[in-house]
Amino acid sequence: MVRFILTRLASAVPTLILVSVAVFVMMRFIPGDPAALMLGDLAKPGQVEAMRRQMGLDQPLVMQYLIWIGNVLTGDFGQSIANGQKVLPLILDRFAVSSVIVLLAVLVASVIAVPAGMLAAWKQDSLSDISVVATSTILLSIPSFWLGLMLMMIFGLYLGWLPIVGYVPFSRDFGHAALYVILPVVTLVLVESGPIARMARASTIEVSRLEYITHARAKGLSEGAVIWRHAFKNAFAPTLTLIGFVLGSLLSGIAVIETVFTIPGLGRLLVDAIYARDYPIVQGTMLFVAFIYVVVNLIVDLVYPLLDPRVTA
Amino acid sequence: QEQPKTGGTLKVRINADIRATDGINRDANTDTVLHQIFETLVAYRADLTTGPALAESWKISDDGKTYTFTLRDGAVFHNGDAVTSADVKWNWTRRLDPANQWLCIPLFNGSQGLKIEAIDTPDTRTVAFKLNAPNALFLAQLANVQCDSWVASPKNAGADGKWIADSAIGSGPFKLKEWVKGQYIDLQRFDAYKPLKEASSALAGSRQAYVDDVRFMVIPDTAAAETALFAGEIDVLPGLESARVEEAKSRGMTVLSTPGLSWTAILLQTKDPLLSNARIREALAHAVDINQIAAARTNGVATGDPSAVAQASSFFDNDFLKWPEYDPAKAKALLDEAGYKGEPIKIQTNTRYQGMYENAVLMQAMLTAAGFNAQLEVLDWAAQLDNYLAGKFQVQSFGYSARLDPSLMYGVILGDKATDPTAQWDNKEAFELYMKSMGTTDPEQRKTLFKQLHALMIKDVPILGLYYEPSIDAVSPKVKGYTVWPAENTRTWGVWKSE
Amino acid sequence: MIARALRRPGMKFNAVFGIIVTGALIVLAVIGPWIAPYDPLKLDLPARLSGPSAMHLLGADEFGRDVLSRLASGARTSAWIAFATVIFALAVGTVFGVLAGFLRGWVDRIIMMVNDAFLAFPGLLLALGLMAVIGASREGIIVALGLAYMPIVVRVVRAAVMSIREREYVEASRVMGNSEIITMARHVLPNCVAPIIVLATTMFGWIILSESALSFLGLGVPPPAPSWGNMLSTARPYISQAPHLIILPGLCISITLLGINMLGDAVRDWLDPKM
Amino acid sequence: MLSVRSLSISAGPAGKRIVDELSFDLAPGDMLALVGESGSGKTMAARSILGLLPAPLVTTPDSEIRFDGYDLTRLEPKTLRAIRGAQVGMVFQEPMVSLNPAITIGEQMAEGLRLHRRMPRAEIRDRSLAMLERIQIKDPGKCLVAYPHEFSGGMRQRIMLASVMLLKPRLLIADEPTTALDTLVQRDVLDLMTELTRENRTAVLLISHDLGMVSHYVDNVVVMREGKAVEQGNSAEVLHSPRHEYTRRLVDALPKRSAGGSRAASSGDPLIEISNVVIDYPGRRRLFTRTEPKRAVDGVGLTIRRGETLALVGASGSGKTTLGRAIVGLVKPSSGTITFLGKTIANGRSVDARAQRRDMQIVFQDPYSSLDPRQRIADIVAEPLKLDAGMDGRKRTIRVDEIFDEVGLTRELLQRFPHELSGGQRQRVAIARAIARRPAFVVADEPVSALDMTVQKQILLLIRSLQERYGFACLFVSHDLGAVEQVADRVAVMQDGRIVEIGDRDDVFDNPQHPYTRSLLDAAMLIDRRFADGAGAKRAAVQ
Ligand SMILES: Nc1ncnc2c1ncn2[C@@H]1O[C@H](COP(=O)(O)OP(=O)(O)OP(=O)(O)O)[C@@H](O)[C@H]1O
Ligand SMILES: Nc1ncnc2c1ncn2[C@@H]1O[C@H](COP(=O)(O)OP(=O)(O)OP(=O)(O)O)[C@@H](O)[C@H]1O
Ligand SMILES: [Mg+2]
Ligand SMILES: [Mg+2]
Repeated sequence: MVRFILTRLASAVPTLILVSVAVFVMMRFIPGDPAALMLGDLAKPGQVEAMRRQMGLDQPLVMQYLIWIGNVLTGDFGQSIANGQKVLPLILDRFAVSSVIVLLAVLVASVIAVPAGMLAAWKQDSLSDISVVATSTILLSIPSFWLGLMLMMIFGLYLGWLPIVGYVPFSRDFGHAALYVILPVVTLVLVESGPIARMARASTIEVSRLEYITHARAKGLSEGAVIWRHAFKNAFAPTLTLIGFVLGSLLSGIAVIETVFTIPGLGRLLVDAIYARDYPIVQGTMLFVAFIYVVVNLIVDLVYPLLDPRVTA
Repeated sequence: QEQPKTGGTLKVRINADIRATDGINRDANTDTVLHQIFETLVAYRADLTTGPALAESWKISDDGKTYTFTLRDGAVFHNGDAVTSADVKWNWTRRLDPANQWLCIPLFNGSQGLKIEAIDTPDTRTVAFKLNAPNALFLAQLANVQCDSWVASPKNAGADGKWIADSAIGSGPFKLKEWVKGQYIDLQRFDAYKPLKEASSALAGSRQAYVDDVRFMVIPDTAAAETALFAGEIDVLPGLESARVEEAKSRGMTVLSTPGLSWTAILLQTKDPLLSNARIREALAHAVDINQIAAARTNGVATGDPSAVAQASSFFDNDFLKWPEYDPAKAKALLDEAGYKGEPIKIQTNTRYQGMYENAVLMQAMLTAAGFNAQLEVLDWAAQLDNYLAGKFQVQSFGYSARLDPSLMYGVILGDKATDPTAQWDNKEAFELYMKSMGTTDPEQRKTLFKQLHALMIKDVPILGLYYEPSIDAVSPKVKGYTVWPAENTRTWGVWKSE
Repeated sequence: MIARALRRPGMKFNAVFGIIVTGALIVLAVIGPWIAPYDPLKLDLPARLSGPSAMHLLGADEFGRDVLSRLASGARTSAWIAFATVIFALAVGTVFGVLAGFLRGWVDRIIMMVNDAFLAFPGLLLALGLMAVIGASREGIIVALGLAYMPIVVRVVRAAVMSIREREYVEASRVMGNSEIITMARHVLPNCVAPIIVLATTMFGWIILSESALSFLGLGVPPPAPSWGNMLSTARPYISQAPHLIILPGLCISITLLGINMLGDAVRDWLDPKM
Repeated sequence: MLSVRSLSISAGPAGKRIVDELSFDLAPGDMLALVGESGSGKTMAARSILGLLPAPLVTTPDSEIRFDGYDLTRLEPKTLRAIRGAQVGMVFQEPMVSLNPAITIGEQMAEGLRLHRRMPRAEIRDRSLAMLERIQIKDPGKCLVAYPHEFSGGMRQRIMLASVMLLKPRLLIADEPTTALDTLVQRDVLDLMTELTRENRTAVLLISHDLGMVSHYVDNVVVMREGKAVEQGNSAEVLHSPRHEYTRRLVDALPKRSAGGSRAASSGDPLIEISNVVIDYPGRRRLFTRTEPKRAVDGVGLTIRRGETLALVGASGSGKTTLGRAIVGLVKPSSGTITFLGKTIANGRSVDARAQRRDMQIVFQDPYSSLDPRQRIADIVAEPLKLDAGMDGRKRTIRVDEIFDEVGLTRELLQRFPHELSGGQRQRVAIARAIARRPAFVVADEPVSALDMTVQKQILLLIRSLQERYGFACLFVSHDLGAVEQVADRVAVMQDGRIVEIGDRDDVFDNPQHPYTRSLLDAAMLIDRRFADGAGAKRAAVQ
């Protein structure tokens, strides 16, 4: 097991290196310069160069890369150009915020959507099936940021029930924190329920066509037992892969929702850092996101055999 | 008006987190927050003259080369230490050390004329600055908000002489309580603060604080910040878009505005093959109705101002509004004369700054109407800034941050394009007039110089000044005693909250 | 086969609705500029932020530009970007997917490694980077989104090729004496078409969504040219003053996506032999 | 005990009748078979007994299925569930998909006992272990915690049977319980089934299309065709002297030894010579390791002569297909040589190899998957001709028409796609493609095992007649000894990658030397020899 995890992580190393090189090169080729951004219209000739020198940006690219990646290997992701904060703690900090929201959203979405999808499949073509399919297709078609704006407009602005912007860490004040994450989480839950419900439905239909389901019925099991004991695990396995995919892509793609609700998460950090050309943060975040992607996939692969013993980890 | 009362928390929006507390790694948000915690010797009044802050009074020697300041009676740092002249000297020694990369070193080391030759500390409350030559702008530069030349306790630095990260022991009316990176900065009223007698005006005079706490909340998104203000989650929204004034008022917010100092301008690359033709530039000037743009952009709050002298400035009079009048027909005629054949003119802009973007859109519409083939090129702000620094543009929609003296604004746009691509106006004669305005202390004489500069500018049309961004803040109706001033920095002293 | 697929009640509705909406989008994209009442870039400052009226049927935006005309012109932008991106991602992705799946070995390993790196690489940065290098433009978005979606195509095509290359008709082609290239072109590729078509329909929807999200973050279609995403994004400050500026483009996106998703479902079921 | 009266099943209330007025009775301890070709409604009839029809299918109101006096078609779902599993057990057609892949064997076996017998855990475990022992699973303890995929098809089918028999049901419905298995395993499972049911006097309803099997094990038989029972009665009588024309056709379709003995046994020069061929499948690549390589063919030497048919038989997994594919160059031998007309067969993708391959063709097992679903039939058959530079489009068309006549297909099929043909037609197309360029050698890899019995017969006859006309040599790979007996000149028997016996057809069948060959023949239940040949002598002995 440990060996498997280690080999999997090792096999991700080339991918991570490729990502790191790509990010590094791309950031340097994008016009715009952190030193200039810092000085703005106050810059005079020479000052930008001096600033670049101070930031170590005057060295050859290859050197810069090697220094950076060397430091990363020793766990030092460097410091933000803009405000000198240490990159790794900053990323972890922001990641904590994003992951709370994403995990919560994906969890709630799965708890709602998987049973709904399975139920729809079991009662295929019934009214409840049609309504589940219609709802999930509609949800699938609504842009998350628009839905977020609409919810914000209704619950924050007109009804005034919920706070609109900002974030309070759960560790500080649980009740308060919960209020702040309701809208973003609800938005994500709604948006992500669509694909998950559809997937759960499709794979349940697939499974329910198989012989062992009939066999379970032939044993005299009740419908409930057939669904729960025989259909669930098998139908859930492919859905799990999708949930893993949603999780992985959300963690890197949450920037939009974080922008709508001004949540200081990882996505926002990345976007702001890109705009500020804060190289160490962009590079660190990208590497981190790629790593998370690898880890999420790994976790899915580790959980999968529990649901489907034919697949060995 | 009701009586000030103490207590409560004032929540102020900033659009990005501050960078540091050392005054060297800075930006506009950093300046705003740190000026609540620290004090400069002298500071700007609302009329842009300099008044007392940490120094309660000062004397200028007859030769105009020595400035002697007396520190405020009873000024103490947040750690309880008294503020001494030695502390002042320590701060200046630190700043003037080139290794520290202070933004404003060139203003004080002689590279732009002014040089501090020595700082003497005759007694604990007296500090004297010796200059190389008399200078009209010395006090203004000491007060310069962006320079952050405030006096901090030497205890902010560790044994190695380096600033301790996030340390902020100042002498201002608020002390730093907590900085949650990326989210907010909490300040707490400093109860041992002894305000000056002089009435509060902008950053100068009394800094009597009333609220218990101030929280600067980081809300990057403008729309979200407005929503937060309307929902009562913040109390002060500095820098309200003028287009949003009506909306804010209709929601019961108090909106305060005053003419500002940030000059919104359209940059013209005079070295561009097409735009090097003065006739074409003149045509451009005739094609653009700066008053209409100003009115549209600021909802009628500001009027057009083509000169480097702001309406808010004490040097301003109507002569500075002279400019080629809006006349599309004349623009067309000039274009024909110049042999313009529809060569494209690209206007660079960005969506990071709504104003620059909207000005570009309006410009494009007006230029098109006057027969130009104008196109928009929307860039990332960082990319546009790169182009600005390298002079790589034909036309760029731009905005200068607040300069509190006209000389400073002329200083930004004047220069030799060969050595300084950020210079917009390459004119020897103008440059000499500008140098003269720096060395002259008599206001009337300086005003005459500025008028001569503007007359030259009308002839050259090196840049298309539009208007000065008005300084507009929206505050919740509970907030009392809040004022705005031409430079946009928010002040949280003198403000209290009613129920 | 179509008739059979259409016989299921849900299916028929899907197909009809999907075809109508997608058809409307295409028609709008083609003739939009002619039927729009105004030039989408024409300013009308007095009408700023006004709601629906006789002059501006769906109101006007912050420059007084006609919202209806902008929506119509945005349809063209969105449709064109989605279309071009799908083609681009499919073209590039199919080539690599087929190569990886058919040749296997080290070619496969290298392609998949690069592909994984692409997958792990947030599309956001890619978009910004390319926009900056190519210049903020439709082409930039097409390339950026194309590259962001390409790895998915590579995966799907590779999986399809790998299952097809094990089929006996591919072996039959080899035994016949056909060269690998002919085998690939004549027997493998045509049989990947079904999964590719399904993917293409789905991707079309994703890309409209991604384009609007990018525009929303300010990384998309550069203004003043309207796209639904950047209309939404520039209207955000006016959310309470002129909610129609937010609601309308969002509705356009949602309805279009709904249509495309339903069409995608219909296509999938139509191509699914199990139906 | 079970009495079915005028059972009709239709697709929807007014839909097509899948089963039409079927009636039969079954007494305790008896065994009844439903036979008939694919699609005749056997499975649906069986499923309807337990009320397990798939969605649109329903039994018509006048149908009656009486079990112990209850009418199963009218029972409450709850009562019906009490009968399912406890009184009536069912074993399904496909062992590979009938066990839940996500649940351990022990769990699946215990499920029924727990539900219907409410036994304590320990007892359930004891009984399961005892049962696993009965069905000869090694290490039953380990088996209980294992998952289905860890077992072979035969073992899975035995486990299925065990888990059903564990509840000692009074009626067992077995729907083609052995079709997916090879003959040796098939017999194991059936023997086990008869043994288990006999002990409890369980009645058995067996569904099959394998007449050999039926005649061997079953007392009574119902012959079905298009949902109707066309003939029913004692199995020996029905099969030996079929009255209905359809039953006769079914019996006729059974493979029989071709008259005249093997041809060309002595004549003909060697066409293909195989010596010492070893084929390993590489293990699967992991990051740092590889799984063990698998040896599929282990030192085979063989000669195929011009114009003869050599049959390759053996149990599943013995390496038959691998060897056949190696000859046509689809698999590369790890060592040893294969020569074609004295020239070593070039491997790989060179032009040389391709040219050589044109003289050798292969007909695959599954007629559907060997035809490109996106090509029209005419193109499929013409494709090999395109490689012949001397053929223009017109000549190709002529040739395609010619082959079409030869394989007995009508020309109107030319413009169709493979899915628009029946299985038999598809296999004819595959054969047409293989012989289009008149190869000297054809590998036929189980060309009929996916087909219906009547169609099987036609295809076997076709291969035989084409071979006579064109004189190509054929390697006929099969595990169906009946088919082999019908077409082969010589027979080679493979076991675990080795050839254990090779000889003339009649020698091998009548006088097997190797014990493995003998057990294969024993298992094959060659019903055809008993009555298709009219060799009545042996008939009585078996029964
Ligand atoms: N779900 C269904 N809906 C409609 N028709 C069906 C369905 N399932 C089976 N049929 C039809 O019912 C008929 C009988 O099928 P059945 O499975 O009973 O045949 P069978 O005799 O068992 O064949 P085989 O030997 O191939 O298993 C076939 O024509 C089939 O097409
Ligand atoms: N591609 C492959 N990779 C690894 N092992 C394989 C592969 N194909 C076949 N084998 C193994 O090689 C052995 C021989 O397989 P082969 O297909 O030749 O058997 P066969 O005699 O044709 O069996 P059947 O009657 O089931 O078709 C089997 O044990 C099988 O598991
Ligand atoms: Mg059947
Ligand atoms: Mg085989």
